Amino acid sequence: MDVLYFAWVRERIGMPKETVETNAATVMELVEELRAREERYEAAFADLSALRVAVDQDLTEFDAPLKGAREVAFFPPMTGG
Amino acid sequence: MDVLYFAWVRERIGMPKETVETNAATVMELVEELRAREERYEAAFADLSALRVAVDQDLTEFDAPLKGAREVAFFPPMTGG
Amino acid sequence: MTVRVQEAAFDLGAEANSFAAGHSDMGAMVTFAGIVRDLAQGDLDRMVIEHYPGMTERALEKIAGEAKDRWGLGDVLVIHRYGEMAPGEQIMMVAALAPHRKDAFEAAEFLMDYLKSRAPFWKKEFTSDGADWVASKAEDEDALTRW
Amino acid sequence: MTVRVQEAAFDLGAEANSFAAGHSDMGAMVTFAGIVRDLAQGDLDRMVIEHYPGMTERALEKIAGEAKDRWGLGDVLVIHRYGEMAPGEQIMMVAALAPHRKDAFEAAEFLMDYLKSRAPFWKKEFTSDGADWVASKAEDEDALTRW
Repeated sequence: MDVLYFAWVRERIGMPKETVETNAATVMELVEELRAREERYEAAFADLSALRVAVDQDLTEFDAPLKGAREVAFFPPMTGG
Repeated sequence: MDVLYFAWVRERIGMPKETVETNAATVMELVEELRAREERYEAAFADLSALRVAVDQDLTEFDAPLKGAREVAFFPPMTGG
Repeated sequence: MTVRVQEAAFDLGAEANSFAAGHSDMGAMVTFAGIVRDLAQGDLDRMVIEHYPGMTERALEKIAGEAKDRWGLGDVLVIHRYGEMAPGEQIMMVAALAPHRKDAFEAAEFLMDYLKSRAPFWKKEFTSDGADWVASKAEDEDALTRW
Repeated sequence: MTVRVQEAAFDLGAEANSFAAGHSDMGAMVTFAGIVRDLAQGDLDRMVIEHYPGMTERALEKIAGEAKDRWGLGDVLVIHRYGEMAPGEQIMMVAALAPHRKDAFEAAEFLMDYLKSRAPFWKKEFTSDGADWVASKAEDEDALTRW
């Protein structure tokens, strides 16, 4: 599964994209797996209320299922316009 | 005093402007004087709720005083924009 | 602050570009353009707009000044034409520059609501059936109550 | 309906003019432009906008389509830039053509409110003090509740 990071999430984790082998059933389970890896992931995911997630390019919630998903993206609230 | 007419008021009265000798104290008194003149004035001023008035280029009401006024204009509700 | 009442057509794009230029402390610009509308698709031959020279400029400057003060606008522009226009032609435009989008939108709507009911313009439509003065709408007068 | 996500600058005036052309059944056009704002007058060196290619276009097309259906728009335009911009440069624009002014204003405000909180763009400001990601505002999320 491709995992993408944007804005300060990308900066904290230190890369824009990685491919992850996971059996996580939900976004939240994926987040827990990433957090357990290294300090920089823990730093990026410390406050989930400051994060947004998209599964296959649709905004969703952290309890969303990952079954069949190809791409998960984590980023801060948007600031376009 | 200059009296101006616009849009269908101008068309009914048949001219855009005239100079009127009057001692009318209010717009309403001027309207009554004009109404008494000829049929076309009566036709133009038949329904005052369909008319607006400006004294010296400021929108006002029919009971407004005319003391010192140089210019009175009658017209239908505006339809710009 | 710019108010122009003119018979000639104007270039909305060029006006918007020069209006926006050089205000780097303003984050939001809203423009509105009114266009001669052919309701019955091809039935409207032309529109003629009459106005009250002198009072028109006075009324528009008052409205523009109120908008500028109330919303702290960086600048405000009002252009309104009179005379003869064909379907599809632009009748008028307003533009407002504000620090934030909410103020720019509100100011532009205020400008339009007041201009519509307080600036002395009258539209006459010429169709195949003849000529008629456009009637004012109760909802236009009602729109003023929110300000 | 047109949605463009691009790095290059755009010409707001030219875009507005070509957008307005040829819709004689639409009486009202509203445009909004977002401009890089230098709050502290000269302190902002540049802004860099990051986005999520693919999702951005998808999100903007969804928002534009919703606005078109809900307000019966004659047409809708969204242009949003990414990459590096200087103070005073235009970041983005939306435009909406509707039969009447109320719908054109509402549609443009809807487009902006949704774009602001639902399209994946992130702004980073570079000042003499360093670089900072622009924080989202609670009021932007709150603005969605009215639609």
